[in-house]
Amino acid sequence: MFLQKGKLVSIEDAVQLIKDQDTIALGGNVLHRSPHAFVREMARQGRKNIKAVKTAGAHDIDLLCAFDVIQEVSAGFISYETEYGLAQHFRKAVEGGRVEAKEHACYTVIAGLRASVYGVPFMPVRGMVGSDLISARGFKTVEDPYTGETVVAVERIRPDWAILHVQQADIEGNAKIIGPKYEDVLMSRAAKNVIITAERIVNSETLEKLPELTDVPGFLVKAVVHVPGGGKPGTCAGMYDLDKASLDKFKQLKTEEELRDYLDSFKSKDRKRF
Amino acid sequence: MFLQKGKLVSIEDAVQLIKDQDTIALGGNVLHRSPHAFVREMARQGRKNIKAVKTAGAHDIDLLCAFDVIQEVSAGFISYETEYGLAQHFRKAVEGGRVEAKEHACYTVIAGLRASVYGVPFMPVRGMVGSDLISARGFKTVEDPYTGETVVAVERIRPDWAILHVQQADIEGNAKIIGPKYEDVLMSRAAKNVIITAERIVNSETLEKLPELTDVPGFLVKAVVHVPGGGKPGTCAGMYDLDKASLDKFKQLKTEEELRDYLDSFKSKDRKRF
Amino acid sequence: MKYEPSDMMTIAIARLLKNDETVFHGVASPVPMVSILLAKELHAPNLIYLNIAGGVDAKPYKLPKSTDAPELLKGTRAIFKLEEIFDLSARGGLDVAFLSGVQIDKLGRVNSSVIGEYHKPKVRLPGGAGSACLIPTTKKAILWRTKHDKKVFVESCDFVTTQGNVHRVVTPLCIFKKDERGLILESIHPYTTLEEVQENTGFPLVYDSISYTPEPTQQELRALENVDPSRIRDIEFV
Amino acid sequence: MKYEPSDMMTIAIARLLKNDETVFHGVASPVPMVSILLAKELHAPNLIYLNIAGGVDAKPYKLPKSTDAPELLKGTRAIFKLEEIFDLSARGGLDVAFLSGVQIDKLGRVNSSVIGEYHKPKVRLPGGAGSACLIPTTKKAILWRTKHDKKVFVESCDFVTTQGNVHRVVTPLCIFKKDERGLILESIHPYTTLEEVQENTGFPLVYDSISYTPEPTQQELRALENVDPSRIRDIEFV
Repeated sequence: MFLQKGKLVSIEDAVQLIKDQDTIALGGNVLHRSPHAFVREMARQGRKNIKAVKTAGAHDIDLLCAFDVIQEVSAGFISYETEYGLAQHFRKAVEGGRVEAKEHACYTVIAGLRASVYGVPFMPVRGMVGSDLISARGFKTVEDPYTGETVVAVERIRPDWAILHVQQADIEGNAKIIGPKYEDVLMSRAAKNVIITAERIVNSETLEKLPELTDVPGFLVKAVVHVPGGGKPGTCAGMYDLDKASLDKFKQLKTEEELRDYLDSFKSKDRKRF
Repeated sequence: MFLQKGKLVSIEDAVQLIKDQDTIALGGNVLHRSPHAFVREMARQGRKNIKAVKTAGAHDIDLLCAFDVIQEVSAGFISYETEYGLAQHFRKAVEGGRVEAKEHACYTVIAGLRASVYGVPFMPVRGMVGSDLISARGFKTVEDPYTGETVVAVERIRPDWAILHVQQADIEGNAKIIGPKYEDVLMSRAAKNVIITAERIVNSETLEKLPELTDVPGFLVKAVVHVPGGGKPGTCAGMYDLDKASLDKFKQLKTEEELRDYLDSFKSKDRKRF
Repeated sequence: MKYEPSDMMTIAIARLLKNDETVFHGVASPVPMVSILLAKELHAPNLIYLNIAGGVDAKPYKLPKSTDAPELLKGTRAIFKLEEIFDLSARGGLDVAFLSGVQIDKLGRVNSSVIGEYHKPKVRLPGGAGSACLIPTTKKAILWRTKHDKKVFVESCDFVTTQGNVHRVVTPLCIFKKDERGLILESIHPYTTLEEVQENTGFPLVYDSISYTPEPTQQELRALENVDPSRIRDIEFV
Repeated sequence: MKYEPSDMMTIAIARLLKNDETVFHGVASPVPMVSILLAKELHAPNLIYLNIAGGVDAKPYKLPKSTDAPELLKGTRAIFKLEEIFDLSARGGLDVAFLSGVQIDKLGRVNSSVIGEYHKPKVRLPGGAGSACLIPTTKKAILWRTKHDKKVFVESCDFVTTQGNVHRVVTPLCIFKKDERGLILESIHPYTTLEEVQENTGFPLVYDSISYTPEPTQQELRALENVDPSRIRDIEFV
């Protein structure tokens, strides 16, 4: 049975792998190909004190803030786009001191993840000059031993987990992204372990035809979850567009009960077995 | 006329772009997909004092040494493989003091190129501990400003040119590698400019179907040369295998005249117009 | 011919872009997205257009509202990921990057981080995305803001998310350039006045001479209609 | 059953590899290539086999003589490039890396760089390829050398290209392990003697007890024939 199923597990079991206080990197960008079903299940299971990493997040981070799952967000940008406005739960959580916004430039998130990929404690990075983020966030500098030049050093970001939602994966964990890749590939190498949620489970042998299109090799992956619609209400390239009605609804929720109902409304779809 | 031809130029004109003392990064690995036609044309045009960069080279570097084109090689490995033995021209040039072997670990070549890609003067790198290369080659160390840990720092390697031989390119310079990519993609970003030599020139629009398979975007490329067989006598995946007879012959050449004849024997093929 | 401030802004920005330049816009950037495509349509066909989705000169069939959406890969012949765009800028290879900001001050500095104190903010803003690294490294940063009032254009930012190679600031009312003195009023859009600009700016305007932004031409407006028939550029003006 | 030293070496190395380990060989490495595929055939089907071509558990139709050849991508389901393999090792994720060397000394240090002085070498050797970074970072480095004589196994290397996490050294005559004392003779291949090993080793052998490497089993030899029918493993023995 194990051999047949490979690394396939239910979304409940996959979320069980995440422990309170773990650091998770979330794939996708703003409202695109974000692992929304997974973060919903984290909220359902009441995970606490999670640290989240993302270059640019929106509904995923906002939802985790709404359900008090996270204590810290390292990111360059957290907001819905133009017509959807600010991420109000994130905003209030930060203003209320419940969540720490570790603001980065998106590129310093990338640099921190790269340090982790390369097994080094920091990465020198170009830019940041003149930004108050240097002092506010305690970015340090380092002297190039060859030229004496001073450059900003970004501390390693080593997530316990990368949570990536993709269009296709096989049961070994080989994962294939259609369309924009955003920072998912980098995250898959930077994290200690990877969880893939996939729209479709594909036959492993079909990947042999164009292995260049496999973005994450299975041996880096701990678990694969089959969740069609796992990126909703965001987009998933080639699969579905933004669910504007659902997002609008979420933005208007005020009470804890309303939020809980919203979460419940996804439960049977998120947990559906195949 | 220019618009039709895009960036397509003759191999003679492409080599004209390289100036004496330039630093060139050569794509491919050992005997695979190396830009052999291009280095032959460099030898024909009598380029001098070139600095070469490669993780693992063989016939390309050996030939450049045989014709006294280069003065310095930064690489982790220069040799034919098992059954073909050492690169004798390289070896003698180094032993005779005519060429400086800047020995690297392949990974420190990669780190040096990465520093260039990221616009920083150095890259911290894991490894090298216990190697005499540190003192012999003057690798310096740097202190992580966050933990105080000491790590090896690799100086930026910024080639003037990356010379990459690929199976397919369009006239805009979009280049597609079939099979192993080796360090070509990294080199294309690390170098100030890129020259592509290609087995086939393909229609640009065909690349729109699977843009993921384009390894070098055209806007990074200065010139494209159409050279079928441009990797011979090495291999080119999907196109041709090793030309053992040719390599065996080259290995036995002794006099300058013999070498010159060998080079001439490729001339009409290397320079053929299409 | 009638035109909206969004048309003027989009066209004014397009005019700033040159042929053969590599140009990047990020998330939440409808106006720059339209401007880039407009410039390509008009005078800069060889401009290299890069975006977060990874497109290189993508030709989106239908412009998306979201400016990091998958549609922005359509017709691309190569993928050039966001990481690579930052790298390109870091090594001096990016000509133009776009940035908006919640506050822009008289020195051309930008705040996208917080209103109030950083560690105890009155308002936690979205953050500067890639700007703290891009603005100091791109050759030219073009700032745009679709609202021109005293809350946006302030004497001094509450927090400086980024500053650097600011080339121009384009608003619904005017264009600023930046030199060692800070923001300098370069031109006023045809439908407004120096007084109106000053009234809506939180610092005393500095200028060498007063000139007006040239009206959009018919060719420009036609090309704009062609590039953005569904008026995506307007969504930032709501 | 008859077997060659190349068979013994290949089998001895295969026995060192465990199921689920990630294992990498580089250029000019026919013996490790065959050993890895043999281990997968025998007791380690889930071993992750990585190579310079970028293959992850490739299933080459015909083994190439060149161990960074395109054939080593056949049947792979993902590409994992050389850069990524170094990264994997650097961050502690590579279990086994293989390395040969022109000199190996009694402390388990390796020279692939020069004979004589580094800056004025008598012989300029190929260089250590990735080893100076891999050997200190991989969990286990397995050294192999198809020639066992006093020119290879020396008291002290002319130049230390790399040293580090050496796990075993496998030769046509024996297997060394490494501990804080340096190379320790672990087992002698069945067809040789302690005397012969000592005569061909440039430093006094250290050992705790003398044991013999178990003979290749019929199953092992059959699997080896299956994996490498054209005897690619022999080309290092010419």
